[in-house]
Amino acid sequence: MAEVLFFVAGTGAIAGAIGVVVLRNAFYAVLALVGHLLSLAALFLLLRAEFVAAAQVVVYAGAVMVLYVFVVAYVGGQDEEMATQGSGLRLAAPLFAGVLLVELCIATLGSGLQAIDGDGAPFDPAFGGPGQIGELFLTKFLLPFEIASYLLLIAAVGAVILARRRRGLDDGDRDDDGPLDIPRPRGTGTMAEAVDALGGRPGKPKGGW
Amino acid sequence: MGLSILIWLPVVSALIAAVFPRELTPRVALGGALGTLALAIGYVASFERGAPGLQFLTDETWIAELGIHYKLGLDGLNLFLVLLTALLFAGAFAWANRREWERPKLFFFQFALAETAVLGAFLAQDLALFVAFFDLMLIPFYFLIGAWGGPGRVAATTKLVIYTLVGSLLMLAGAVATGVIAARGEGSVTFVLSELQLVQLPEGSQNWIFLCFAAAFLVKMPVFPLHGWMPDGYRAMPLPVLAVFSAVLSKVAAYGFLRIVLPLFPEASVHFQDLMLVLALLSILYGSVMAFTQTDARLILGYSSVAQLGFIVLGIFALNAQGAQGALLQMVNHGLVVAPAFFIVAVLAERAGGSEDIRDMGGIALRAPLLAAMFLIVALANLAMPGSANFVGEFLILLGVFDAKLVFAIVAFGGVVLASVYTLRAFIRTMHNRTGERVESRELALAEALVIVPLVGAIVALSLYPQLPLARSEDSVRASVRTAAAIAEPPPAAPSTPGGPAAPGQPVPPQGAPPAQGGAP
Amino acid sequence: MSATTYGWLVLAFPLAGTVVISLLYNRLPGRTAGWIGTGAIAASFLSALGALFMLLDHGREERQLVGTLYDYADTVGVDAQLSILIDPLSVLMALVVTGVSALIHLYSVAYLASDRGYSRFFAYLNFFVFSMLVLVLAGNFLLLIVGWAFVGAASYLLISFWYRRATATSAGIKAFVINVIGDVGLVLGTYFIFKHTGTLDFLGTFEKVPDEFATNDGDLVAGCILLLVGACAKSAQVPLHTWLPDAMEGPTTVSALIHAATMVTAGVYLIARMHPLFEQAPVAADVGAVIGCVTLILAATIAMAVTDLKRVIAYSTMSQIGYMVMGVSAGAYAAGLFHLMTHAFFKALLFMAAGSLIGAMAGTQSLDRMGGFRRAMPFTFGCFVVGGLALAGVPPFSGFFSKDEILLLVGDRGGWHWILYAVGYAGSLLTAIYTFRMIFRAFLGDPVPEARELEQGHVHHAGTPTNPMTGEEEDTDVGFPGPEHHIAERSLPMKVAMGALAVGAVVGGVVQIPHVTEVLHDFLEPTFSESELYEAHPSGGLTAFGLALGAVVALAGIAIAHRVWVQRPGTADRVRARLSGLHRVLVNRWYFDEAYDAAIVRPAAAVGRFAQQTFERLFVERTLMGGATGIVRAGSSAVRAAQNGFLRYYAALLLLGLAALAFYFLLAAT
Amino acid sequence: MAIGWYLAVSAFVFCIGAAGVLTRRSPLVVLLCLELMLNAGNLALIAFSRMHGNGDGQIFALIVMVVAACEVTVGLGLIVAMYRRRLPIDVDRMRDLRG
Repeated sequence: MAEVLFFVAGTGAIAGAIGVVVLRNAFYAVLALVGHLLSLAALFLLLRAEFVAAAQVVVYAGAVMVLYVFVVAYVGGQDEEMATQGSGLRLAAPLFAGVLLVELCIATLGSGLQAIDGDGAPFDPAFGGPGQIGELFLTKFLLPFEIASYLLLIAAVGAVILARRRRGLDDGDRDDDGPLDIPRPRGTGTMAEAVDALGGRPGKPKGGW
Repeated sequence: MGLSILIWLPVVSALIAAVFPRELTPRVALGGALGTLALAIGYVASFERGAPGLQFLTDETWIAELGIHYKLGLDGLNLFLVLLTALLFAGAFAWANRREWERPKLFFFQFALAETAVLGAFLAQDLALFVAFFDLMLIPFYFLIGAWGGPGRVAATTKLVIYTLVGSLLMLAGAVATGVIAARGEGSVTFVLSELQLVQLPEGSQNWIFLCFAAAFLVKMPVFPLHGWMPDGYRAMPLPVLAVFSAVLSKVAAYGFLRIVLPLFPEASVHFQDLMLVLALLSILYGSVMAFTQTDARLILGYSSVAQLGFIVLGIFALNAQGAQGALLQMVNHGLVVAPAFFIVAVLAERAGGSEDIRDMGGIALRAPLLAAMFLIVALANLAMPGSANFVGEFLILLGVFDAKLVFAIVAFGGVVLASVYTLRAFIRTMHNRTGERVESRELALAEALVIVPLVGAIVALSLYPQLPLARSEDSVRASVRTAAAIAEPPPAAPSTPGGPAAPGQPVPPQGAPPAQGGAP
Repeated sequence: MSATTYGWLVLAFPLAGTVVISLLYNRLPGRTAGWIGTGAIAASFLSALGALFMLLDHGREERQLVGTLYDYADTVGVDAQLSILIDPLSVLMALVVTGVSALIHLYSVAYLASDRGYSRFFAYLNFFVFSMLVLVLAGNFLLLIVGWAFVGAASYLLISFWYRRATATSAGIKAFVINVIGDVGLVLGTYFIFKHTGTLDFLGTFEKVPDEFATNDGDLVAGCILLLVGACAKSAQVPLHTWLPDAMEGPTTVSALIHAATMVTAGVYLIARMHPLFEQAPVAADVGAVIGCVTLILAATIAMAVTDLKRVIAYSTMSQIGYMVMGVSAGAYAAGLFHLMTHAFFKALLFMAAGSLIGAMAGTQSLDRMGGFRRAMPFTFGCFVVGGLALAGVPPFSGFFSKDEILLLVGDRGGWHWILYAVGYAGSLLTAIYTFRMIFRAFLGDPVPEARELEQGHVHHAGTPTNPMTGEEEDTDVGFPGPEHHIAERSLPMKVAMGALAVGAVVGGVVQIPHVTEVLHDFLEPTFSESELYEAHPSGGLTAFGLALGAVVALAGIAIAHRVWVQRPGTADRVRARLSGLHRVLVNRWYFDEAYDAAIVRPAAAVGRFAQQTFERLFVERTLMGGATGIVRAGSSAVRAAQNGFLRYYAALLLLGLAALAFYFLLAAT
Repeated sequence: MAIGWYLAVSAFVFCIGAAGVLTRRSPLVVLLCLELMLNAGNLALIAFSRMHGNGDGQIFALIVMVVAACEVTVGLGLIVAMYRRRLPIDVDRMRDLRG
């Protein structure tokens, strides 16, 4: 049973992945990724990682992919041409990927790890459940957990700032003078400059003592 | 813990200052610098004279796998350099308060970061930590020059960064090599200086590592012929920045020789002694001659510093206690002299229609007797007039060189004579003779006097009682040069000669051990 | 109070005077600054007297007292303390310095009354006296060097006191630099001696010298010759003498105090103080004697030719110090110091009289423009004649006894010292001639307009003040001699000061008449107790012959001068025409300045220009800097090419790296 | 099923994702391909976690998911911002390093 499930889910995952890469329409690519993620969740279940599988489905395939869909819808899911520039790269890219794949396969097959051929450690019913995960997060991995939550918060704020419509941008009003605002010559990559096409005032201090 | 407060106080107070409205930022930042100064004075006051080894030790493991410690400590070598740093930064902050800066919060943050880095480099007792602070110094100065500098700042910054970065990278390589090679026998890597000193590196490795460190330090000072960045850099720097750059940063490099190079690579130091002495002599003579021909007041001081640092290198590589002791005293003296000298240059330029060219000055002493007196004291101290602490420093340096290599000492005296020529020339051309065309002679304003007069007071005080730093640094200096001195000049049968009680090749006890006393009564 | 306490007081008063005048410089009304300065020096003189009496209370063997304040630089084997040595030599020097200084201060109170830098002048002058006292009271080499350099700095400040004059500032820098050369000699000499003795303390050094050094030990001779370099620079001895004539740019009272009476005699003091070293190194002492001898004759010849009043006196100073240096180097310590003392009296007197004369000439110093002041300025004339007689060595004036005693003792050494003896008398003849040339040309003959004006009761004043050296118009703000001029006849303080010195110049000789009153010799004996040469006593016959010869030579010189400049006024021109080559050499001062210019100054400037224009630009800028930036630029352009902004290219490189890494691990695993 | 099989799937997915990053030009799809690669990593982590019977691997996977989520939000925010400013949505045409 497990074998059948594995092959179904594994094939689904690989197919989904291939779909993401080859489908020209971004919208379909997102959908292929959703399929891939669901298959992956099944694989997680087979590996007895129930909580991660649930998170995968709910957070990933659900929330994150919805975000993707929205953006695709906003930006417009036009078809893109495959790479035109760097045709050498077009050949090289699959080659590199193939080489890596071969290497990884050799590594897996030729591995000296005996356990890799087994089904894994003896089964513990609590393994992979929310209880175990929660305990680990609040004891052994408390610090990474906190840091990850801050990271999320920062990313959320950052995304809002990036995507917001900037007020007064055209007046050349840059809110600098923050303690860590690095002074830099014009044209070193502030968003304002990118948009303003370098038409702003010269932002240099006078020379002096 | 205590020394960490000293190090990080400037940058923390600058961050606090950034919270205040921009009108208040400079004042609050100045308060932080003054607080640091008070703290440093407190450490000097409570420093226990004659106690062996490091005091006020802070020792935390930083990166255990690499044996890197966050180890700070005060001893005779860095005690007065720390005080000097705190004093001059406080002076420079006060000077910076005199004018408006664009983006003041950022400016003072960078400035304070520079102070933190310099203090960290002086206090670090771990090779990796020293390298980290040494390189951290470059970052704020890069921004300070690049963003707030005068005309030609871009070229100046580029030159400065290229020169110092090359040196720093070499030093990094040298530091890593030191740790790795030293660990080969021991098994575990360590970068703590006192432990590294116990290990005798093979001479071949010592030699190339020595060159790496020397490159970094000589560029930073700068010493001829590695001074190429100096003229542009000095012209472009904002004045308060220049004052501390010239007065303090060069000392970090010179201090590095005493703290790291001599104890860790004694054989290489002896091996390259002649090379370093020749470089020092060339610096003295070349710097003096150049200072004599310049008309830009900043460059006169710049080249004069090249010459003075030549003396310091000369003293260090006399490889005996007298030379090193003199060099250490001279570091403090030169810092104390050059900072007010730059402030005075600023004052003069304000009175000469903004020009820093001594040809546009002249007769400024007319209605400014206080200014003239201050400049005179600074000038006389700069030319190491006997009676100034600078003279005591030079006396010891040249005495050390005289004992080690007679010929070098005699040639170096040429630099003493030349110093009087170029210093007096600068003094006369600015203060005396006929009044320049655009000169408007004005007395020192209160704000100017509040910065310059205390610094000059410090010069006078040190001149009256040079024993103050000398007594506190003697033991540490002896410990620093002991191994190298023993190799350079194997002691005669009676092991009571000053400076060299240890037999050649014998490992040196760590800094914590009481240094063997010489025969000084 | 003990003698050392008085010693510290001697130092404290001038220092306090300097500080007080400096701090209150713009709040002191009228002549207050001058009186404060004078008072401080007078108090210092009284303290020196106190030290003298306390010293005389001690037994002969205990007249060397050391007072220590604190450790100055006591580290790594160097034992420098802030200590003074009170012994007969230093007390004698302190008395001469403070005594003459007090009188010159008094004179200056009036003489500089109209100068705008009045307070500044007295602050400098007090500082100078302080420095000089540090020099003579110093108890170790380091403090000696400190005093040595301080007097150099004070001298610099006072020479360029009128700092708007370019001539004054360049003379100042010249004096300072030559003095620094002297300092360097002193420091190096100290090193040579310290290397063996291991102490900087005077008494400790002298104690160890006989044990540490063999006679004419190489290091000792080198050290002593380097000390002589210091002495030569400070005392304007050949070949480091060129700064002294230029130093006459300073106010006349400065010339009197520093460049005649006190500072320039420091070299003599140094040699006397270091006599245990020089006696252990007779070669160096001989060098000193020869230098002194060469200087005395060379300076005397130049003094014959120059026409600037102050410069004539300056060369005469050089010449007289030559006698002293010759004397103390040859072992005539008491005689040398005796001459130092009498010279201080009469030379200060001559300068003061010259100052009064220059005041009457409204700043002009050229002898060519002077004449006939005898009736207009009787007091000045009298003082000048007294000083001149003492300088020429006419009995019974003070210079007669002191100079002849030096020559006696030098001659008594025998051997090649007879050459010095003979040259000394030749110099003595020249001295008498040039001294009276000055007197006759300035005071006798037909009165010049300025003298006539003065006879009618009015001091001459020039319309626009000019620099007498260049004729350049003065910048009349500060830094030039004040608009009013002062002469001794009209000013009580000047009169008092000159009168006191004139008395000293007349009767100063009685303290040391050979075989009669040897007060000075006895007093100084404790300092020189170990010296073998000190007890030398020429026989009575030689003494009598020497004194008689000295008197005859001096009178002959005066007679010649009288014949040339009074009886037959054209003679000088005829001689000059006949010996035009020699005259040119003398007027150009044996071309010393030109030689230094060609040998040192110009090459140094050329090296500087080369360094700046060629070396710095080509080597440092192009090669080093250009090379470094070139390498960095090449490297950065390579790196920049990789940074093409083509995102997928970056990703491919990443992947390639990953593959390579995996490959490495695969290989490593097998 | 042996753990090795899971690892093989993981390797496949990773390499497919990598190839996608290299070939696709739309930043959106590049982000999707990055997700693929991250998920391949997650699969390997969980497989090893099962192999050792240790929950740490799962924690790692969860944290990777958090990071991936952050990356997505910021990445998508950037894409939206670019779109707003009418910049080309094409990684090949966004090569100007000077902004």
